Amino acid sequence: MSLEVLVFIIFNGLLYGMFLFMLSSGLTLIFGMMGILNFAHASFFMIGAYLGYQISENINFWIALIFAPMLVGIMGAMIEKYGLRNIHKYGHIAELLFTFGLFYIIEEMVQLIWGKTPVPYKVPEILNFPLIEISGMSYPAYSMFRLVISLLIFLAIYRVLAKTKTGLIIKASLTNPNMVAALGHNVPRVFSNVFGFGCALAGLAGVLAGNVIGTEPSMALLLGPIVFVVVVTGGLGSIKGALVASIIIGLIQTLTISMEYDLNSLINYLGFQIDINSTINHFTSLTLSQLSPIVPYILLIIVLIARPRGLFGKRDV
Amino acid sequence: MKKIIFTLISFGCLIIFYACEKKETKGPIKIAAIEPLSGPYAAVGKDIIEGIIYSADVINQNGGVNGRMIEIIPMDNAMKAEKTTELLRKAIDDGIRFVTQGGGSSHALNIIKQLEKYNSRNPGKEILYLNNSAVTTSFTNKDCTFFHFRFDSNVDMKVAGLVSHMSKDNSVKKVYLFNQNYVYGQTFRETATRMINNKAPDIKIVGDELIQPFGKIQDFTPYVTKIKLSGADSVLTGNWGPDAFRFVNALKDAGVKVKLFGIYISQPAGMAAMEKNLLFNDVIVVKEFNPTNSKAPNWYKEYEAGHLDAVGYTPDADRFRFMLEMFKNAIEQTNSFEPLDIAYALEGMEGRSIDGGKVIMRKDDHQIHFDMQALLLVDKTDQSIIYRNQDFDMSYSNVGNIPVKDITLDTSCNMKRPK
Amino acid sequence: MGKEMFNSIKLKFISLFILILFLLFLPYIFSSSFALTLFCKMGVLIIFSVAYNMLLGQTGLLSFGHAIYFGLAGYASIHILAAINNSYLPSLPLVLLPFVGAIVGLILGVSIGYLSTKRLGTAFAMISLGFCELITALTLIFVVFFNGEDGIQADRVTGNDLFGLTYGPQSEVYYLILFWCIITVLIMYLLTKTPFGRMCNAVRDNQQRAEFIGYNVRKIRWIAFSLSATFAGAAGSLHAINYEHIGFESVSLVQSGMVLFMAYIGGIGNFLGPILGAISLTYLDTMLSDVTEAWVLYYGVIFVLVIAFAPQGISGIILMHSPILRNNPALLKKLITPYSIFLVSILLLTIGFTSIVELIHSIKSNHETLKFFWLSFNNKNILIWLALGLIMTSGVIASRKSFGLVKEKWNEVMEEIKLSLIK
Amino acid sequence: MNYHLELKNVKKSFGSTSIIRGVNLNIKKGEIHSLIGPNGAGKSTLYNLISGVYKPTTGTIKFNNKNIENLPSYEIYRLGLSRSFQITNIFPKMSVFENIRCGLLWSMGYHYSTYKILDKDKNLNMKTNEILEQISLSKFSKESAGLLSYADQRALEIGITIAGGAETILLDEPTAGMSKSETQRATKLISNIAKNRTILIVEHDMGVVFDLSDTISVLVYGEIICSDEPDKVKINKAVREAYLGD
Repeated sequence: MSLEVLVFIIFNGLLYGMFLFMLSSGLTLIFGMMGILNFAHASFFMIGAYLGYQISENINFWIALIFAPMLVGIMGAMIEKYGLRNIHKYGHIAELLFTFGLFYIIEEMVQLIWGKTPVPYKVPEILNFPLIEISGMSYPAYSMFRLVISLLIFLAIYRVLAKTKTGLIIKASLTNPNMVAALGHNVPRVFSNVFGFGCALAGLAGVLAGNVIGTEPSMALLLGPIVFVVVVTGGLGSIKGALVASIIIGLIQTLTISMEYDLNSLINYLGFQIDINSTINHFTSLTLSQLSPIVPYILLIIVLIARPRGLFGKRDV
Repeated sequence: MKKIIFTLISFGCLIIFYACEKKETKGPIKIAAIEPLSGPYAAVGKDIIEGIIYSADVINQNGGVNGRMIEIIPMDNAMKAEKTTELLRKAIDDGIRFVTQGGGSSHALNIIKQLEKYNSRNPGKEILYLNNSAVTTSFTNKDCTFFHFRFDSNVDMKVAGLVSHMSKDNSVKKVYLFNQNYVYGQTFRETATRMINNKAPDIKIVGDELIQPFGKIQDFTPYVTKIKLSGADSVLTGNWGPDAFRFVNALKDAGVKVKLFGIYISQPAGMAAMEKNLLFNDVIVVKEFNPTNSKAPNWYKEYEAGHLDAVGYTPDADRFRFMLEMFKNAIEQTNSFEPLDIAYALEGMEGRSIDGGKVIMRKDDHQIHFDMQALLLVDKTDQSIIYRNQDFDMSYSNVGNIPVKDITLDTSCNMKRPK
Repeated sequence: MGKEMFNSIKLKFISLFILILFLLFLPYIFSSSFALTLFCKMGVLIIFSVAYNMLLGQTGLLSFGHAIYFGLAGYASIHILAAINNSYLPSLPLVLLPFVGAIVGLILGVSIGYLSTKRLGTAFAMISLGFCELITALTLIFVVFFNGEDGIQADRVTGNDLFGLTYGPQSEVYYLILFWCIITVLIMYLLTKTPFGRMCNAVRDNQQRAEFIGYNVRKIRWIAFSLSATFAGAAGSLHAINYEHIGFESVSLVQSGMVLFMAYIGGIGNFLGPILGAISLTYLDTMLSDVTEAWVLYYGVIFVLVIAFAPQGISGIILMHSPILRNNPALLKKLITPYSIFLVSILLLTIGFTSIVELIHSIKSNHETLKFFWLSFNNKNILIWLALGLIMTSGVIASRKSFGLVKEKWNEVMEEIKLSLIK
Repeated sequence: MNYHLELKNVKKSFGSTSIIRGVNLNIKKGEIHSLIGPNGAGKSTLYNLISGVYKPTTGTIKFNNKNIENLPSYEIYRLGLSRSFQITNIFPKMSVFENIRCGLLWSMGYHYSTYKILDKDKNLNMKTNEILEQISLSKFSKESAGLLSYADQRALEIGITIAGGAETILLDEPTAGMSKSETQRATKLISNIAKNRTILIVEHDMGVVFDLSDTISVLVYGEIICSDEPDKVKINKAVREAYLGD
């Protein structure tokens, strides 16, 4: 593998990893603190993208960048307050099914308002130019901007968790959720805020990514499971874990994509030959690159079986 | 106790069932259109249904077919194969004799196989299947049946058209195959490899990629990197939907210049997500007609204007129009509404095309044939592409006419004809 | 006491007998092939959801990947059918095919269960999610076995089957599915009565305690998982026979979510719950999508409302009334008024909400008028929007108020029953 | 001499904190042995070590001359050592009858059977009713266990614990949080079940302890400071120091 390829893998992997991080950092907090497997998390991401589109269409992108996540956050907090909180007493399965139902509702609502086809959500002109060029491949300023923002998000959350009272409560509830309630904190309000904040993070990711991956009603469905992989692999409630896990997944996936090795080449290397017309060739001729989509899920299963608390988690999933 | 309640509830459900049972009605000629109208593929299904309904409306406004109107009955299969089966059975129950479908090959195959059994078991009550867009080659080869007619060119023909055009283009030396890893993408890739090797031996295949399909991949940059590193000057792709528009956008973002050859890259449903990024690279697609043909005959211009008015976009496919026109002609020729007679009439029937040529339904395998157009996306010239009331300020420019002989392929179809 | 018990058992048998008799004559009452297809689908999903509830309701394990066993067994069955069609295999009576599916389910259940039952709770759920996504991705990649998005077709008419059945007509398939449905549901019901079934409940309730009465809880979970996968496999086989086709969506997360919904909406706390859930959701799924394009939205709203207001599920709501019936059925009269008020206000809300949604929909589809029930509206008319808005708001207020009323009356009735019990 | 249950130099630490610092404890067959000590002394941890919830860091635990320190809980139970918990540990969603019956299953040889229908076994159901009688919960047998009063739940837990016929029982604060009359009832129940059984009991209520016990051991900061007859423990100097601080 040439150095050039390696540079690309690292660069592309980082970019993709940071996208995953942005997407899942909110859920890390929600899942970690409240134990809610929020299936609608990617739906909030989608709402963020649509609101980002709508606001930047009517006003401009920068306003959207600030207000769209806030709107999503308020929406999330409202849903927590008037929906999830009442369901909490029925257990986690009920909560999860509620978010499942929410997922359907949001998807249809979005289709009702913005239609079934992608909306023309554009990268802001001011950032729409190639910034870096590595042997013929250029990276636009906008993706660097996203990279910086996601790093800032990481630092901000990290600081909030480490320095503020809210952070202290959140961290305490990660290890001992019942105790915090017993200490007389207004846990429901903290929960609402955390849920809203987590949703706002998803919304922010939506505003930033919607104009790159395309803003359309099925985007939530496709992103749902991968978010869980990041959250679980990183460890419940660990923002550092989410970052590391995202980057690992990004790197591994980019690496496998660039590998054109298949079992046939290994068998050839061992001195055997597979008949290209035989059934078995269908299996042995699969390249690593074609298998790259299953990598995250294998990672998920291995982590959960071998180390259920994830990379940096403090308690088991 | 539990059992009694259970029984009561089942009775309740059944009463509702009974209320919902429908009676067969005479009147309009009903065509069931089974397409996804909800879920992630709703946009595809909606476009097809709207196009067909508009074409039917045009026929109805001109007096219908032998005095009867055509009524399109949309049915939502939510892109679930089992639902297609259910809906087909429902359509049969409702006495509908004609079915059209196009979104999703698995559904088409389901319909073909179901009807094959049904039609052989119920002579005199046959159902005719008008396939509007399902392109799997086998439907008019080993899986061909008498009651299936395809009004879209199949994958092999499309690839043949693309390769035929590429072989005339001197700038194409090294091509990269980029397809989705499922049956359609794999067929596309195999056919392309074979045809390039046979018909355009000068073109070298420098890469061959199968990606996870249906929008699961968010970031195409790694793939773009691979293409860049392979030194390809053009990419041949069958991708559609998000897999197409994210790819186009990623190429633009990375500033990688290649010629893009494809079928569904410029689907209007995805155009909003690309807009002018489509013009960064030369994008060439093959179609049955040029949707922005300024020299189109007047009757078509009227049709187009009406389409724009009725559903808010310019037609992207001409096949819905000629499908229903040929259907109408078949009824008028035979003076019968029986699917069997109509099917015989459709064999070998000719229809009109807007670019001057003809469309012909080949008798051997019930596959439509026509002159294909190689179209390059350019800035707006005369007519522009409009979709859902959004004007993209882009047009197609005809860069090559692919004569029907170039895309006429042998068929392995060995059809059993009734009677 | 003894006589009472005998009576209740007799009653159970009689009602079961009537039910089976009724099910046997069902194809004569509804002979259309669509209705039969629907009944067949219900039968298959009843097996599937009861099997699923063995895991969720009885053992307390939440799985997102149960469609794997359902779908892969379906693939295996369809491959066998296709092989018979092409005479690679000697003809096998179709009625035995679900056995094959069950065995496939068992093998998969034992192997995947071995890994995933090491964990429980959320970790278990996440592992099952991982497996589900993994298998779904593989169905598209391993074309030679799964044939990707197209799925696999086969012909269930394989020649001579037992009793001269051909399985060409849908009604014969109906009887096949009915047969299997009764058998498997009965077996699963009896399973709950065995030591294993009891220990499943014990593990669900308190796994530490279960361990301290001598049971290896992981082994219990593993057996439950394997058996549940076995029955899911049988259901998958029947699904394949019913549609003569199997596609990748039958192993997907969507299918797994569907069965979870069925079990939960029906009520996981009761053996009959999943059956009710399968019947009602299948019906809803099929009928709603016929009536409106926005059916997914209504579907979602119904789910959310059921989860928020009736988390014990349909069967749970019905069973809530059993103490009243047992002790003082006359008290039910007291509930009729609040119930009917509640229903009317819900109806009001439904009409308001659905008509607004449909109006928005009609605007989006470039139509000006909307036919709703028997009325037709013009969506440009602001008055109509106003009126519908009013209807919906009043529906919201009325249902909130009447829900309170229902609750109040309910508590009153329960108090009375408690008082009578103490006496 | 061979003891019934024998702990030798058992140590347990979590990370760097050691909770149990070398416990030696011998329990004779058939005695009621109480384990007392201030809060945080490590009594519950010791129970968890004996019953297989935790594995000791070092040391051996012998039960009837068989090493059990590395066995899982269910294996230990099958050897005849059963326990109750400090926090009520029953099957709340099942009926009282089912609770007891589950406790009986293993000893009746049912194991993981998936084909035997329980309702048909008259012997099993009779035994269940006997135990219900013993813990005086017969009248609630059809109620859901989660709905019982606290004292009844504790009684039920003891019922489950003894149902399997284990000859050695570990009881963890069986009377904690009970009123006077309830405590009396529990004490009676315990002395009732103590016939033919060996019992190790952790208890805070000294009245109960001195009433019941044959031997008392005192655990302070992870060490047994005294293990003797009740009267001698009362006057033991180390115990007085630990409890009264003098």
